[in-house]
Formats: sequence, structure tokens, C-alpha cells
Amino acid sequence: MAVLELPDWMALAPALILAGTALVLFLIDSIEPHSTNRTLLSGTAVAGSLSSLAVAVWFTVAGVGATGIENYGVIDIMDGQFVVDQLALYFMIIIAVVTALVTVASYDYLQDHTYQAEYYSLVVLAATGMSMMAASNSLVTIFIALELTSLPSYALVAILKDNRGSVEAGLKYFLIGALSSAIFVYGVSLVYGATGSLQLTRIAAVLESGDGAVAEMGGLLGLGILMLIGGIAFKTASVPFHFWAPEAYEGAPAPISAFLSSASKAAGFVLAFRVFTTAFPLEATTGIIGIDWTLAFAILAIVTMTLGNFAAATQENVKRMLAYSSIGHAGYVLIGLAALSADGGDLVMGAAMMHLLVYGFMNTGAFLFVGLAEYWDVGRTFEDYNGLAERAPFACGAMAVFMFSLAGVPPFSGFWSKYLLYTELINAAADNTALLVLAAALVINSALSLYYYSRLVKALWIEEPLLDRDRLAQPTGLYAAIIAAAVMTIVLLPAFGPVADAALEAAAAVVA
Amino acid sequence: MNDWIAIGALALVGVLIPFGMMAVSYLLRPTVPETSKRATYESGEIPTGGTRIRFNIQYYMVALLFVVFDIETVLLFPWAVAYQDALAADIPLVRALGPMLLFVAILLVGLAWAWRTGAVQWARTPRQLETDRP
Amino acid sequence: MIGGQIAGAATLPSAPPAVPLQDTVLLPERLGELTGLDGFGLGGELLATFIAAFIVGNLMLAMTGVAGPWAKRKITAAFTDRIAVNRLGPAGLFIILADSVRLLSKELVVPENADRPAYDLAPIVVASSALLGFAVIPMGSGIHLADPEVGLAYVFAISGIASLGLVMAGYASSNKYSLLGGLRAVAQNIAYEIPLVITGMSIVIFAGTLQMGEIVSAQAKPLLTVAGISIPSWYALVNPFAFVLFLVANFAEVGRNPFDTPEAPTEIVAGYQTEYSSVYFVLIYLGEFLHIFLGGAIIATIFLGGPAGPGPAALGIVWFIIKIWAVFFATQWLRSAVPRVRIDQLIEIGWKGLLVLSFANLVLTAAIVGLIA
Amino acid sequence: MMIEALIAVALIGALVTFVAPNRIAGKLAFAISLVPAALSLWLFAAFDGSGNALLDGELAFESQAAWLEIGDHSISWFVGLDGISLPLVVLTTILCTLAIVSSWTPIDDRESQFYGLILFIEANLIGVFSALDFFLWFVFWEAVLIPMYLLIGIWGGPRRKYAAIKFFVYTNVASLVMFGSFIALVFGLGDSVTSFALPEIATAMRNGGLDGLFGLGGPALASVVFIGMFLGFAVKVPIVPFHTWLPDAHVEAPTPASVLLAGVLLKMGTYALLRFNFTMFPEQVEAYAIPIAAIAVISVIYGAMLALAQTDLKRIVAYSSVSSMGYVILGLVAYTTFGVGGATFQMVSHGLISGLMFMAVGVIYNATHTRMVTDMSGMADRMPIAVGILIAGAFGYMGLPLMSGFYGEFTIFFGTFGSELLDYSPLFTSLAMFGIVIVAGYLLFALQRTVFGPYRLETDYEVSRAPVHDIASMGVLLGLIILLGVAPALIFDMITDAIEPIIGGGL
Amino acid sequence: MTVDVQYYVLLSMAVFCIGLFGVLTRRNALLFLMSVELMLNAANINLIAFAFYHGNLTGQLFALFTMALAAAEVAVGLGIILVLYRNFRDVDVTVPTTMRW
Repeated sequence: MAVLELPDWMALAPALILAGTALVLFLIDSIEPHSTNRTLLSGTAVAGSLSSLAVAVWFTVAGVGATGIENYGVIDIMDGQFVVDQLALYFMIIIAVVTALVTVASYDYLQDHTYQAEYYSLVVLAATGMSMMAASNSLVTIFIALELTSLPSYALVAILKDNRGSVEAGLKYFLIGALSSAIFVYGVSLVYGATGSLQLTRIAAVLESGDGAVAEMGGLLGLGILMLIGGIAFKTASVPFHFWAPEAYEGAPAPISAFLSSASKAAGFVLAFRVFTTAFPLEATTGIIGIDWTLAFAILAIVTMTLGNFAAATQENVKRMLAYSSIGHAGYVLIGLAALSADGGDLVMGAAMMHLLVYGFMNTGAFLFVGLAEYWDVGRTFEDYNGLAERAPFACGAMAVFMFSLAGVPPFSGFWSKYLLYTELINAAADNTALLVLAAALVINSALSLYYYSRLVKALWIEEPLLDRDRLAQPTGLYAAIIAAAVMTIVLLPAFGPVADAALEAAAAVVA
Repeated sequence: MNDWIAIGALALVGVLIPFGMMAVSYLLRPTVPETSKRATYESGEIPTGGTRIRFNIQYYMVALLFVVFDIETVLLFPWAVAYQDALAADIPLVRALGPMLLFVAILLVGLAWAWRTGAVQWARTPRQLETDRP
Repeated sequence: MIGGQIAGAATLPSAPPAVPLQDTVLLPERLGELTGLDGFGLGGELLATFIAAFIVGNLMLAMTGVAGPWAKRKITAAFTDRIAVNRLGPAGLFIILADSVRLLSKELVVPENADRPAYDLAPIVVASSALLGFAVIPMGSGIHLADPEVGLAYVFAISGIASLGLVMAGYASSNKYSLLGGLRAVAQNIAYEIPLVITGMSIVIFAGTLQMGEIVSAQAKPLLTVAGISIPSWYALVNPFAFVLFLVANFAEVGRNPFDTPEAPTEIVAGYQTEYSSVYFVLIYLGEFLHIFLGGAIIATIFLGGPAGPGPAALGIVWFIIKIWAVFFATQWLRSAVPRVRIDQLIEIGWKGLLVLSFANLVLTAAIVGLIA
Repeated sequence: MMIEALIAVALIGALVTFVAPNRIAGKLAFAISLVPAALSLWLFAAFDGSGNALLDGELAFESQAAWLEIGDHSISWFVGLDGISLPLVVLTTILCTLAIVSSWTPIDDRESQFYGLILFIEANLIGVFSALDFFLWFVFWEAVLIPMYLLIGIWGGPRRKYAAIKFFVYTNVASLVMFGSFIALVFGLGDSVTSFALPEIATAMRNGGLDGLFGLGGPALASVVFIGMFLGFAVKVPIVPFHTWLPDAHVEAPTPASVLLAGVLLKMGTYALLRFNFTMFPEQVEAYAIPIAAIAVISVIYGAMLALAQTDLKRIVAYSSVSSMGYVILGLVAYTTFGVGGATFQMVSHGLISGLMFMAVGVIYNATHTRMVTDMSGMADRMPIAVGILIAGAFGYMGLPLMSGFYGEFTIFFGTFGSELLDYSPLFTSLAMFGIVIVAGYLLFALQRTVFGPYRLETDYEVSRAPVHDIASMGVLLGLIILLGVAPALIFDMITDAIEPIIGGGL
Repeated sequence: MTVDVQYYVLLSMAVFCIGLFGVLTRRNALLFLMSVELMLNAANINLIAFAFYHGNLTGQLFALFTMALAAAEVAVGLGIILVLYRNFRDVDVTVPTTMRW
């Protein structure tokens, strides 16, 4: 099957475009080292990510990966190492969107920064890895994509090399990242040992065949799966590998925090969704290892969202609050995997994916606002943000939108996704009453999250400023990115139909 | 007999010979302790400072560069071995050679970047110093 | 016409011809058969293997450690129109024995603040890593210890260990000269290792294997016949560009002129070996010589047809040793004829020159081979 | 498409006002708000619906569009009006226009944002009263909170932060409880509903389609959901003991916000109670009638007593709202045509009267900068017209005949007294009527202290007459109050028409 | 003269646990890095042993990738540790405590 007679591998175009952009950026930097032509560099990165987005959307609309008569069907590349289906395209879109926002915002954030070209190419390179991860269908490609994402991210977090916070954040991110990738690889090796294959569908086939050898290695397989969960937990900033998140997000340059907490998390989740639904069919796996792996995700989900929200509620530093809230949101999305044991689990997963898309806008926007505040140099704590709305009503209005949307308050799209997550969870709970616990945790945590999100809105809009400020600058790039994110956060509400369809089809692509 | 056992045997020999020489030397050599004899050699001068000196940052740069390039060469070996077979099996040249060219091209972009940003340049020319000065 | 021949060579892997020079039977097995040790089961085989390894190890040690320094003196003297050693024995050959006794019976002076474990370990690492490389070299006349499938990669890997020993020595000595020497050695080794390996790879494209025995036998095919004399397809002739590159990279890799900056006596005394004396010095010195000869052995094997040469196959070892010595002679010649490069020149030649050239060589070779096929 | 037009005008107006310069924002917002007001009056005139919107009634201005399908349930854009919601929509648009006018004097900071938010609230309020899809309704319902939170928080009095947060947290937690309960209800209905459309759900409930869920049987689930939703709405109404956010919010809010809060936002709670609890769960209403009636009566008496104890005029009006809302609940739980109809009428009436009262208090405050009963006396001397309207409003509150308050309270008591569903209804009715006495007591007491007697407020500024636009807006309200008092059938007929399907006829 | 696969697994687990122990106890960033490398190599042992056991090359191939990525990881890690040293004059991972929660 081909799109407009293109070869199969062109289905990976969204990722390939990003890779090409990264190389072009390197070339630009090679031709003129230490260039500070921000327009050229940022423009290239933005153009690359936007064309990646456009191609991904085009593919989705054209029906690449969708099954059906007029569509092109799921595209296997390199003997099933990659697979381009609705799930892959959906997440490619999320990643491209976040990358575009972040690169636009970086235009101003990186003013007077030394490593312009490096910065952009690393961002785009990491985005390439994430995009690849969305399409990876084998533990080999998954691991490569994972590292392609992680390695530039480590460098990006520490890119402010004279800033102690940034370096410390980079170190911690790196150390935990290295540890978790070691654990992930070991998990991969154990799964390979038990099944003799690294390709997800083949692993599933072996497990379902109930081969004698596999059955004997149930313990190894179980341990391997547990370790894979560990690796995924790192990427998604979930318990138990969440320690890095607050530090890394706080220390990193704000656009990078936005990038990591939105795109990187989405990439981690696509990994989780694909690996666990494709490679470890629930019944067969449960039969072999004796434990239902959704249970692990249910526990992780509850612990993650509770811990994230409670920790966020106690923060004084805005960026750190957002970091913990991002952990909390990881917990919400994990529900998508936890509910797979029940009928209707695919819908819950679809809702979780919708949440990731919406989250891509609102969370990116929120971190970019912090970036704007850093640009203004107003300080980091809630008090420092007091009364900013008087000077910058539009940015603060956008921030209020992000906050309420993150809290899941209507009429913003964050409500949509949480609403669907909740309703579908209740629906699935009719089949498996244990899921009610998850639903309860979701509601309680959402209610709690409202406290700290509204606290920031209160600081921005209601509190009196601690000191008189001069007029605040209005950097074009940051403003454009923030306003765009805010508009999308609102517009997604009425336009949720197509998004929901895409997400549900994406979920249906991996959940039979 | 397995190749690797033979190599292991040679490794044993390779370690035993130096140890044998050390043993012989231990029996032969005199020991005349004397403090000043053990002083660090600095061409006859009295040693100053420690050895934890700061040296050129370029050593790190090339080391990091090496780590990346060296491992990439390892990835090329399987290709090199299979190349003739692939050609013999009538696999089109684009598929047999293309990926490797792409791979090398990416490596070369990296090299070009390192080159241009001065990662492999040991010392700066006066002209560069001039332009770098703000 | 050459093209046609290369195309002929390209079909090699599919139909390996029975080449007499190739050691289908490796030394341990042959020894086992000869001595009847193979009748004693596993233990006997192990013993035979050990004996074989001992033979190979000592052969190399004798050649490099004993003959090497003597030859070096003689060659250098010849270049500078001197006589050099001539008192003890014929042509002063016995000086070797005297030297070894003298060096071994010197006092071992360990500098204060030395990092003892590393200081002690470094000479052993330097010496034995070089020795290990010879395990996979087919030397002809049946002297071939092991022939694993990854032979070439193994040789590169093993010779790389030496730089670890050098940096250990440099670091452990607690001496600034040593430290700088060690660092330079590493910087140099890593800068030239990649061109070395990449160039080696362009040979692998022809041979289609990493197995040393196979590489050698692949070179036995006739390249072309001029006036009735068949010229074998030694890769030095098939791809002279690669040969030159490899030769240059190899000189740097073994730290000889013009690339002997790590121990540049006029700059940093003796580099990493400044603080070494007695048997430790001997071991490091020996290790360096072993490396030169290992480099020669690699070149001989993958470019010069290994033990191939006119005459009966039993003469293989002779041809092989001649080839090694030819490389050694070239080393000493350069030592006398070429000035040393500066450290910055050294690094930049490596990264900006040789590396790019070796990539070009690889790509061109692959492209030409592909286009012809 | 009329309802969409209403909402769209308000929304676009909000955006336009938000970016307009501060100087013209007030006038601009007023001009914009006239459009929905006129439109809603036109809707009122052109109303052609009959019956209850949820129970197979003929909807007026119905409009439906598919939005999203997920799982077994679809969500749609579904709006329409019936006899209950139309008066409330009209009330909303008129009060918003008047609130904008009444903000011209007190608001002198960040005006464009202020008026933008008011228009934004208006859009969402119209949405709340016209939405017939649960999801859509909930979006509007929650969206009202954010602008109100900001209105109180930014332009409020000294303790505005505390009040805003309290308001926000109370109402949001309540919404969550209600939301959870309702979702459980929808899933409990199982296959008998395929969408979140309220009519479909209500019909299914009435047909006894509720299956069990999570191990709860149908009736048990219904009870749980009923209580959950009742609690959720009770905060919004508010009913004692969930009322504590209200006085704080009212006192700290700027006058226009108070007007909207008391006039419309509180009606959201009773409207939702009527739409959900009292329409969908007739059996549960019967089962829990006595406790609900008891709470209603306690609200009436307790609210009135609290009002009696206040010295702040605004606080008095605020607590009296608690009391008035108690009447509404009582009327609802009577479950007779007159009870429920009266309650609905009282919603509109109270919206107008409390709006008027808050405006009047605001006008006095604008002039005197105090609201303390103890500080003032003889205000009639200085601001005769404003004070006159205040007194008229107070009489309306007390239920003076020919004012709308009288008709509302009268029908509630009438309906409750004869309730068959509620045991001991005469007792509850008479207890509630006692509340009127207290209301009269505190209002007269306060008026006597402030309005009459010699003027003795010492200020270093001139206390002048109220501006004309304030007087005009209060006059409009007073006119409406009297109009409804004289001709209650204007809306009461359409209300009863919509109520009867719920009750199933009778009284 | 073949070794059963479980012995390889035991070996790799031992190596993995040694690495993990190092990770948990070492405060020097470089030693931490080495410990992580140990863990990666434990996985490589497994992969190669299982490739042998299952008779396919997938595991070996993956081991190759693992090595390559481990090298890249070291490159990035060393870079970060270098900047760390520049900023904190130490490579002890417990020294940087600019951020605390």
C-alpha cells in the first residue's frame, strides 16, 4: 500500500522530516558556527516541526494506517520494526505540535544564548526520537528511539551550563535516565530470553501459542515486564521513577521543561500503550506470569496521581508546582492502561490519549508562560507572580485558561478529556468494580488540583504585586506560542469530535 | 578446540611472562631506600605543585568525539561483511549501499559540525582569537 | 581489466577455493595430533592449546623483545652513519642478553604519591595486550593459534587496550610529564584508531569476512598476469590508497615517528614512562615493540597476503617475518628521516585529514565494488 | 438558532469588550448587552412551546447538532426553551444589562476586563438555562464560576481573596459531587439511553429504566444519586448548612457581581434542582420529602434570624436571600402545581427583587462609602429617590401585594399547604410563614435606622444624589416587579404549563 | 562443551546486581556511570546468551545497538559531569542541592 504511490518507508515521513531538520540545523551551524541568527535557526526548526505536523495530519486524513476500504491500511516498515498506524500518527501529531510551540517560544527565550543552533537541533532531534517511538514496533527500535529522545534531552536540560540549577537538573535527569534505561534494557533482554523475539507482534504470538519453553520462563518474563514498566515510568515521569521530574523541570530552561513534560511524556505513553497492548496480550500473559499487569498500572496510576497532586499542593515555586502537577497528570493517563482489564478499556485508553493531546497544549502553554516570566525576570515563586495580570493581561489570561484547563474546569478542553476519561472509566467499572477506586482517585485528585491551580490564577489576577513593575516586554515568539496554545485549549472544546475520533481509532489500532 | 580457549591460553601466557620477568627481577635487583630518590622527576628541579594540573579541554572533546565515532564504526562492520553477499544476491545497489551512505553522511555531518565548532582544533590561530574577542 | 578481476574476487565468499596457504588446521590441533595429547580428552586438548600459545607467545617475544632493540640501534646508526653495538658477539648481537640482565637487576624506584595498583598494572597491560593480538594472526607454516570469525575486529579491539595501559601509566606516576604523555598517547590513539578501523573495513568489503584466515586466502587469487608471472591480489595492490592510509594510521597508532609525540623526549622527557625503571620499564618498552610488530603483522595479513610468497607453503613463516620486518624497517627509517609533528598538528591531521580520507576511501571502495558487480 | 445567536452575541461582545480600551468599555458593554436583552424579549413574545422540556414537551427555539460520539453515549449541542427556562433567560439578559449600568459608577479599574467578564457570564448563564444536553449544560454551569471568581477576586472588597476562594471551592466541590452522581445515573440507565440528552434521560428515569450499577440495586442507586445531586445543588442554592460562602461572597463582591450572584446564580441551583432532582426522581422526592422540607424551613427561619443579627445592609440582603431560597425549596418539595409553579415564579421574582435591593445598597454605598446600618440615618434626606426605591424593594421582599414577591410566596404557601406528597405540610407551611414575620422585622428595622430620622453621617465629602443611570436601572427593575405583581399570569401560565407534566396534574 | 543458558542468566543477574549496588551506594558521578554501564553489559550478556539459546541473531544485533547507545550515553554523561565539575568543583552527586522539595 502506498500513499500517492510513495514507497512504504515514506509513511515515517513525520519523523524523517524532523530528522532532516535536525541535520539541516547542524549543517547551518557547521557553515556558520556559533550563529546567533535566531530567525534562521528558530525558523528552520519551526518549519520542520510544522511540516512534520502537516504531513502527519495529512496522513491521518488520507487514511494512512486506518483500516477500511478506502484507506491505506496499517503500514509495516522494515519487516515490522516500525508500524505506521493511527496510534503512531496521532502521537506524531502531538509531538509535532509541542515541538512547534516550543521552538516558536524559544525564539525569544534564547536571546543572548550561546548555543542557539545546538539547542534547536537537539530539540528537533529529541522530537525525532519521540516521533520514531510512536511508530516503533519492536523492542529494538523502541530502545533506539528511547535513547534518541533521552540523550538530547539530557543535554538540553543542562544547556545553561553556567546556571547551577540547570546543571544540577541535567545531572539528576541523566543519572536517573541512565539507570532507568539500563533497567529497561535488562527488561528487554529478559523478555527476549523468554520469548526469543523482540518484535512486538511476534512476542505476542509466542505468548499466545503458550509454548512450553515460554511457560517455564514465566518468572523471567514477569521480571522483564516489571523492568519495562520501570523504563516507561521514567519516560512518563510516573512513580517509581519520577524523582527526576521536579528537579529537571525546575532547573531546565522553561521551554525545555515544556517540551519534556508534554512531548516526552506523550512519547513515553505511546510506548506504554503499544508495548503492553501489542506485545503482552492480557490473558495469555496473565496465564504465563500469573499476575495481571493492569494491576501494576492501576497501583502506579493511583500512587502517581496522588503523590503528584499532594506534592504540587505544597509548592511555593511555580515551575516546581507545574512539575509535580505533570506527575499527577501522568497518573491520570496511566488509567488508560489500568482499565484495559475491563470491557470498554479501549475507550478509556482513547480518553487517556485525548488527554495527552489536550495536555500537549495546556501544559506546554503553562510552562511557556513560566518561560515568559523568566524572560521578564520576575522571580519564581507564587508571590513573585502576584499581580502580573495588570501588566500583561493577555498572557495572564492565557495562563488562567491553562490552569483551569489543567484542573479540568469547563469550558476548557482539559475538562473534555478528563470528563471522557471519567465517564469511560465509570462505564468500564460496570464490568470491573475495582476500577471505581481509580475513578474515585481521579475525582479526588482533580478536586485537589483545583486548589493549587487556582492559587496561581489568584496570584496572577487577584493579589497585589509585591513591587511596582515597569511595563513588561512582549516578546513576539513567546507570546505567539502562548496565545496559540491558549486558543487551541479553548477551541479544542467545540472541535473535540475529530480529536476524539482520532484518539479512539488510535486506541482501537492497538486494542483488539 | 574452541578458538577462544586458544586465545585465553595466550592471554594466560601473556600475563605469565611479565610476571615471570617481574619475579626474576625481584630476585636480582637491589633495594636501597632513599627519600630523595623517590621524588617526582622534573628535569632535576625540585618538584612544584601536584599532578592534578589543568590540561587542555580539547582532550575531553576529542575523547567524547571518539566515543561516538568509534562505536559507529562497529555498526559498519556487519554491513561491510554482508555487502558482497548482498550484491551477489542481486539486491539493488540502492538498498545495499544507500543506507551505509546515509549513515556515513550523518556521521560526516557530525564531523563537519565538530570541525566547524572547533571541537577538534587544538589551538586557536591569532586571527580566530581576534574575531572571538568581543 | 582490473575491474574484471575484482569482480572475480567478489564471488569469493560463495565458492572458497582450496588454498594451500590457509591453515585449515590450527596450531593447537596440529600440536595435539603431533604429540598425541588429543588422546587424553579435554585435559590433553587444553594442554596442547597452552603449549601452542606458549610457542606463539615466545616466538613473538623473542623476535620483538630481543631482536627489535638491537635492530633499532643498528638501523638508526646506519642512517646516521655510525656503527652502533658491535662488541659483544657477532655484530654486537649479545648486547641484548647483557641489556636484559642489566635492566632486570636495576633497582625499582617508585615515585612518591604514585597510585600503586595502577602503577603496577600498567606495564602488564601494555605488554600482554600486544601479545594477545598475535593470537589470531596466521603466520604461515601452520603457526596460527586461533581463527575466530571476528578476527579483524578482535585485533583492533585488543590493540586498543594498550592505550588504557598507557594512560594508567601516565596517571599513576604522579608526574606532570607522565600525565601529559599519557593523555597525548590516548588522544593520539583515539584520533587514529577510527581511520585505522575504517580503512580496515574497506578491505573487509573485498574479503566479505572478518576471519583472518579467510582474508589471507582471499588474497591468494591472482590479480593479473604480467608476462607469465601471476601477481596475487594482495589488497595493497588492489587498493593502494587504503594501504597508504592504513600505514600512516598505523604509525600513529603505535606511536612512532613522525607521530611519537606521547614520548617526545624534547618536550616531555619520556612521556608516560618517565617514572618507570627496572623491570617495569622493560615491560613497557617491550610492549611498545610488540605493538610495532603487531601493527606490522596486521598490515602483512590484510594487505600483503600474510604468509604468502614464492616457494613452498612451508616457507610461510619466513615470508611472514620478512613482511613484518619490512614494516618495522619502514618505522625506523621514518624515525630517522621525518621530523616529529606537534601535538596540535597530530590531532588535526587525524581528525580533519585521515578520518575524512578514510571515509572517502570507504565510500569510494564500496561504490566502485558495487558498481562493478 | 435564536439561542445560539443570544449566546454568540454575548460571547463575541465579551471578547470585543475585553480588548476595547478601558474608557469606553462600560458604554460598549451596555450597548452590546442590549442586543441579547432585546432578543430575549423577542423570544418571550414569540414563545410557542408547551409542556416540559424534559418530558416530551414542545420545545421552543429547539436546536440540535451532533457533537461527539464516544462509547455508548453521544453528546450533542442541544438547546431549547420551555416555560420554566424562558423566564429565567429573560431575567438573565435584563439583569445583566442593568448590572452593567450599575457598574459605571463603582468600577474604575481594569474596566474592559470587568465588562468582558460580565458579558461572558451572561453568555454562560443563558447557556445554563437553555442547554438540554447534560454535557453542554455542565460546561456552561461550570463556566459561570470562573468569571464570577475573578469578579469577586479582583474588584471585590477588602476580604475579596478569601471570599473568592471560598466561593470557588464550595461550588466546585459541589459540582464534582453532582457530576459524579449524574454520570453514575447515566451508566445506571444502561442501554435505555444512548446520549446525554436530558429529555432522554428524564424519560428513561420516569419509565423506571434504572438498572443497578456497581452492585447497587436500581432504587438504591437512585437514592444515592438523588442525595448526591441534591447536595451538589444545595451548595449552589444555597441551603443551610451549606450557605456560609454566600454572605462572604456577597459582601465582598462589587455591586454588579452581587446583583448577578443573587439575581441569577442562586437560581441556577434551584433551576437545576427542579430540572434534575424533582423531574427525574419523583419517587425519591416522595421518600425524602420530609427531610427536604425540614431543611427548607430551617433555611427560611435560620436565614432570617441571621439577617436579623446583621448590621451590614448587604449582609442583611444576602442572608435574606438564603431565607427566600428556602421558600423555593419548600415550594418544590410540595410537589403540587402551585407549589412548584410558585417556586419557579419566586425564582424570577426574587431575582428581580434581590437585584434591586443590591443595586440600591450599592448606590447608597457609592455615595456614603459605608453600608453599616449603625453608621447611617436619615438617608431619605439626601437621596430621596434611591431610598424610595429601596423601600419599595424591601416591601416587595416582605411580600406586599401587587408586588411580585407576594404572588410568589402566596402561591408557594398555597401549594404547600395542600400538598399530598408532603406529610405534615400545614405545619411546615405555617413555620415557613413565620419567616415572613422575621423578614418584615429585620427589613423594617434596618430601614428605620438608615432611612428615617435626622441625617448625621459625618463625611469629608459631599453625599450627593444618586446618578440618573442608577436610578433609571432601579426604576426598570421596580417596574418589572410591580408588573409581575399585577399581572403574574404573564409568566405563571407558561410556568404551570411546563410544571404540570412533572407533577402529573393536580392542584 | 556448552554451558546451559541459566548460568548465563545467573551471571548477568549477578553483574546487574553489582551494578545496581554501585548505583545505590556510590556518590561519585563517574562511578555511578560505570555502575550503570555494568548494568547495561549485564543485559548484553543476557541478550547474547539468549541469542545463542534461541538460535537467532536478534539478540546479538540488539546487543550491538545497546553498546552503541551506551557509548553515546557515556559521551553525554561525561559532558554533563564536566559541566557539573565546572560549576560545583566536585563530582559528588550529593553536592548539588540547589533545589530541594
